[in-house]
Amino acid sequence: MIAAPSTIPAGGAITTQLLEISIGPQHPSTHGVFRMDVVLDGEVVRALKPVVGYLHRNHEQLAEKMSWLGSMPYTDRLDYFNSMSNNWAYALAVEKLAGIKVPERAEYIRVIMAELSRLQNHASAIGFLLQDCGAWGTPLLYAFKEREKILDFFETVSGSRMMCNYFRFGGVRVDLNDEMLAMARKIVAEFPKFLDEFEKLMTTNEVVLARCQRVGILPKELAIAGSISGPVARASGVEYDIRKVDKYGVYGQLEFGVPVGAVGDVYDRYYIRVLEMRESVKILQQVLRDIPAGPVQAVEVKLRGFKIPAGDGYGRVEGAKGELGFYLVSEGGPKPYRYHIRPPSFINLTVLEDMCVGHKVADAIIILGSIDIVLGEVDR
Amino acid sequence: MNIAFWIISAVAVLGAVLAVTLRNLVHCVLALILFFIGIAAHYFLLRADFLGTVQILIYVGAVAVLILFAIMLTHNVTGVDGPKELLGVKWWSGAAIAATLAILLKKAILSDPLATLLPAGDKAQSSVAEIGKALVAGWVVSLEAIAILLTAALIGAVVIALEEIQKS
Amino acid sequence: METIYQLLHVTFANVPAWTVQVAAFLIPIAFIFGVYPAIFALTTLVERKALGRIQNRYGPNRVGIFGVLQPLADGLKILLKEDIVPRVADKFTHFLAPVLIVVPGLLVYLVVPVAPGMVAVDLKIGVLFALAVGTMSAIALFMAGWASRNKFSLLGAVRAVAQVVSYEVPTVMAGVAVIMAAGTLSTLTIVQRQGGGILNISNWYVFRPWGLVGFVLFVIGGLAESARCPFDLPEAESELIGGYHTEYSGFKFALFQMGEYLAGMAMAGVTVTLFLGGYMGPGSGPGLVGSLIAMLWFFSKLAGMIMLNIWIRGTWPRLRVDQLMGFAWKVLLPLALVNIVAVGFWHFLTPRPLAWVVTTGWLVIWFLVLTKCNASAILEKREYRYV
Amino acid sequence: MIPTSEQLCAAVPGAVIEIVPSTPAAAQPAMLVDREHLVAVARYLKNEPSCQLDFCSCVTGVDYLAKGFIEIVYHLYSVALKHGPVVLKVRAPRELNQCHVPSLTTVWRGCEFQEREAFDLYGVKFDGHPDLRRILMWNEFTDHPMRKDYVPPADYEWEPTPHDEVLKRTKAAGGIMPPSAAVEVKK
Amino acid sequence: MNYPGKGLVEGLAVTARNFVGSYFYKDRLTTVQYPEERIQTPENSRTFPFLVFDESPDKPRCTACKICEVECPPKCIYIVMDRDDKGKPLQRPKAFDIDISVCMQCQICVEVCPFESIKMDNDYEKSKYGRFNDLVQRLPDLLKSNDYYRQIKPVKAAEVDAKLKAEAEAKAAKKAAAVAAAAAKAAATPPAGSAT
Repeated sequence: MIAAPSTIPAGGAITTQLLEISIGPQHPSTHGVFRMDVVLDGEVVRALKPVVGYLHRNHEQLAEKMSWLGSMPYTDRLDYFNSMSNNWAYALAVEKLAGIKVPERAEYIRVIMAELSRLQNHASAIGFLLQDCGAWGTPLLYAFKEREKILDFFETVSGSRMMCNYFRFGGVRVDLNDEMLAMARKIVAEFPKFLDEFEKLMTTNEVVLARCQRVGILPKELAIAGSISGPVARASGVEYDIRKVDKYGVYGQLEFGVPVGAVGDVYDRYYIRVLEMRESVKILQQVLRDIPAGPVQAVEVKLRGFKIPAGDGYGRVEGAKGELGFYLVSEGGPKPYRYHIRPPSFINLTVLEDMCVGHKVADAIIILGSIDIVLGEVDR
Repeated sequence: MNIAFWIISAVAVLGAVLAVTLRNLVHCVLALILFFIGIAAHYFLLRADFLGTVQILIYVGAVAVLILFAIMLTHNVTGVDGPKELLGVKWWSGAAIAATLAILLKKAILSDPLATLLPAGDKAQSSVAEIGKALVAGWVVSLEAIAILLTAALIGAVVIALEEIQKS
Repeated sequence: METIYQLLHVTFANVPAWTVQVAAFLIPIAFIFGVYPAIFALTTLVERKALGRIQNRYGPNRVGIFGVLQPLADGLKILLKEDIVPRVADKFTHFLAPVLIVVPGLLVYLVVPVAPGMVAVDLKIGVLFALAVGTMSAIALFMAGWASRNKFSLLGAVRAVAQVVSYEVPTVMAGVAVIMAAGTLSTLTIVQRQGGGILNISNWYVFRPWGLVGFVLFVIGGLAESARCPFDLPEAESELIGGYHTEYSGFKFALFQMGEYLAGMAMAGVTVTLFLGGYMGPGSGPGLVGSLIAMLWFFSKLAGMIMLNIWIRGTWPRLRVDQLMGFAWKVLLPLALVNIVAVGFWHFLTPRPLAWVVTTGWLVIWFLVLTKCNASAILEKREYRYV
Repeated sequence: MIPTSEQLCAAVPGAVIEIVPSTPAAAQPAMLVDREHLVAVARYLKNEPSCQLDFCSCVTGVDYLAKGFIEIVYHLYSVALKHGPVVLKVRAPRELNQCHVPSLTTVWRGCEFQEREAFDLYGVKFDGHPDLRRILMWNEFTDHPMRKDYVPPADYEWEPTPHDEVLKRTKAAGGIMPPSAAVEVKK
Repeated sequence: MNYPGKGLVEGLAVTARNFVGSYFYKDRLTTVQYPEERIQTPENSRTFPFLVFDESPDKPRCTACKICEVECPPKCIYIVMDRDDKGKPLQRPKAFDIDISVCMQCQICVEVCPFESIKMDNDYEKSKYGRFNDLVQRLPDLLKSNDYYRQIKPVKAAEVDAKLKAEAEAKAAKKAAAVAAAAAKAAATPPAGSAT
């Protein structure tokens, strides 16, 4: 625990007693069961220690007791805002380990699913961020209206809105027929209209500017040293997007930009997500335009008794929160020997204290909101 | 005198007594506020509504809040571990001073009959206009002096606050 | 109260004098206790439905036809809720705080005129009384926060007191402008001075340059006074969970809500009286029909102000504590002082167009000066490059 | 470009580096470094202008019960030069008192939480770690759950459809059996 | 032109447009009044598994082979094979429990089942009052007819029926071929037998 609240002289004649509060597991804006032990001097944050582990269900040990396919549905429960990217990360790691070739159409479908889940994740992320700033639910519910359409599409395709369990090693489970493709094209066509309305509501709003600009600045060197990935790092100027670096799936053949910020404060992290959504819409338009015909599942992958030659390997994907990786060790048996997840939300929390010290309590809350963590992924 | 006067003064006296005897500082301040409201009610009773409102505005609105903030900065406010006995050791000296003061006041209070204190119904028009005229006409010098004093106090507060911010 | 006294005196001549006086005293109070809490109940429903519609969803529509009985259902539910008092709480103060929250809200209505001659107490210093009573809520908020012995409520209480006190000053200054123009402090005469002109509307103070600035200051002061949207720091859900009323449940919590809404409506009422010409509107006059139409006008303006509050609540996020204080002392107060000077120009420059030009010019210059030196909140142009 | 092990041995005197192959398809060979020279190798990899591995993406603990050691695996990437994973491995014996590895938080700040998680779940102490506390389990928890020889406590409440060892343990403890299981106790 | 409160006023304009729009445009109001109106669940949607039977409930397709029990990740299926009085195993489950408080609707049991006997349902109103025994669905609750399956998932049911019919014909053809081969062999062996 943090040191007892001694009367540390706050640089003035009057020594004020420090107030130690825990913005605890049950708190309206910690995005789940997450706790921050904050030492306050009046309203200013002096020290902040994140405490995690309330949602820890030891998913990695469960995976050691299950077959390779058995833990695929569990990956939906990691970052339950985009289960498609989680599935893809796990499938990619296994395919890299076992050397499985994925048919062309399945790769295109994977990009559609991952980018749609990125859209609804970023929409909800900025909705929650502005909810923490105090906009009483309006931006969040506009974002959720768009998210509903995307979740309905996921339900039509994979069967469940959030727990899709849609990817298989070597492809996807269900093929997209024309009616589903038409539904996806309609969603992508309507998304920019929502973005424009959202930007007019929030981006130039003086109160949002006053609250978000110059707050929680993350310098570029600290972002790289702290292994920060995803929009949080790109907002600080780190030019690193795994879709461009690894060129996995068909991202190599698609043209899209990766927005990079300069200052790295809460406003940049908010606006980078808006720009990333616009880029995702561009990707979706390209992919939906030229999706080839063909099989959606590699033939040689057996459903039961699927074995991987002994050895270890690390596969990673640009999830909506950052770099989501799977480190798998196999002994040649049907069960993984070691199954480790590289959770972006968990690692992005390393620098939470550096960003919050010196700011007010209200700022600490929106800085946490701007990192956009999901506790399923932090605690695993 | 009418009933209202007795009720209000009883409430005011109760507030004053409680303000002195209670252990918990916060309760004392609340009793003090009760006392201030009692005084304001007296003013309204005497149809001096401007004074009553100013009393509420200044004392209840500002001074009481100031005292509350001061209390917030002190320790052990709930008076659990304070001195137990109510009357200090040298209580009799306090009582003597109070007695002499009472005698002097008695002479002033009883010199003119209570009735004159209550202006007749119709004569009581708004006292604000008179006060305004008197302030600007007769007492304009003192008004300006007080104004300068208050601005000086305001600027002093700002300077102290700025020092505090520079240092931390 | 005097008009009701004469009215009753005439009709019930044979009744002993003191009963008539008591009746004349009780009727306005019954009106205030009856109408304004009813408007509060209605406002909760209208607020939830309006916010719902803003957020593309229905508001409550299950209880009663369009959810009309929802306030009744809420009231009943709150009555049945268990009233939990934390063990370490300061029992007496914890109990007293919700009571004291509602008192200032209701006291302000004493001086708000609803129809010609119909005002509960025709104080000569109505406006000052309304604003003085507004400060009393600060003490109740502090008592609630301190008594709950909970760190979040303490933070909320400190913020609430600081906010109420520091927004009191610009509001009073903005009120001074109207008092100078109207020449009296009595709300009834202020409203009468705003009558006349084309359709009883053109003389409203809001159509004067200094009146518009005063109106905006009063609206912002009203929002801050009752801790509503851009200034709802004291009970900011995201930081302080519930602020000063975290540890309250059951009907005490409902009293806090009522106190807050009543304070909000009280400030709206005072704004309507001072700037939007109280009950003045086409058709309002002394007769029975005239005063009915006047009452209609007053309550519709009040409803308009409440809708504005709700609209703002559905759109803007909240400010931070230091920005809130900075905004009050660095922008609102200078603007209010400048406004007083503007009224001076208005009063002494007899030819109307000249007065218009000078006051508007004066105000615009100062407005630009103030926004220039508080430029921190303006959009910092940022460019984002694509890799 | 990714440094070869000979270059590393040359750069860091005395470092014992062994190449551990991975699956033929993944082709991510790992460099097993001895504990004493780990920090020096890491610092070299980070500061060397040709490789500039400034992004420590993933730190993992793996418990090889049969071989008797716990392995910590570091995946390093370069944000500046954008080249692929360099895998560092370091091994420590399984016994709790000797199970310690030098911490790389001083080289990469990002390892802080991940090393705390490896300590919490595997019991590997990281020397030089600024704030080595449990991160996922609660502080009073004494055991290290991800070790292969960890036996979970048998404090199950109601388990409506018990299976395999849970079924055996419920029967042994005389616990409540699901009605269908009671119909025919499996041999 | 850019006056100081521009962003704030634009925000108000957006909310006003939404407020007014919600009265006129249907897409601005997305609420579905649940008990009265219901969203039509898409065909692929899956909630909890159920067992399919063709003609009568006491002859389900399931042969209690326990593949789904082994493959189920959260281990929520519990099967006891039926035995006749002499102890010979019948190809039928005596008890088949699915604990829907543990089941995570991942549909792996449907994929691995070789006999197309377990399918995913569309019905999501399965809440019960009790937490322990009420949420364990026994064999009688799980059994549903094939035409119910054909009704909730027309396309999938058609595929499954076609596949089963094809398998049945193939088996029949193979049996016929085997009988013919046996007959032919029998015919061939007697002449050899008689010849010696």
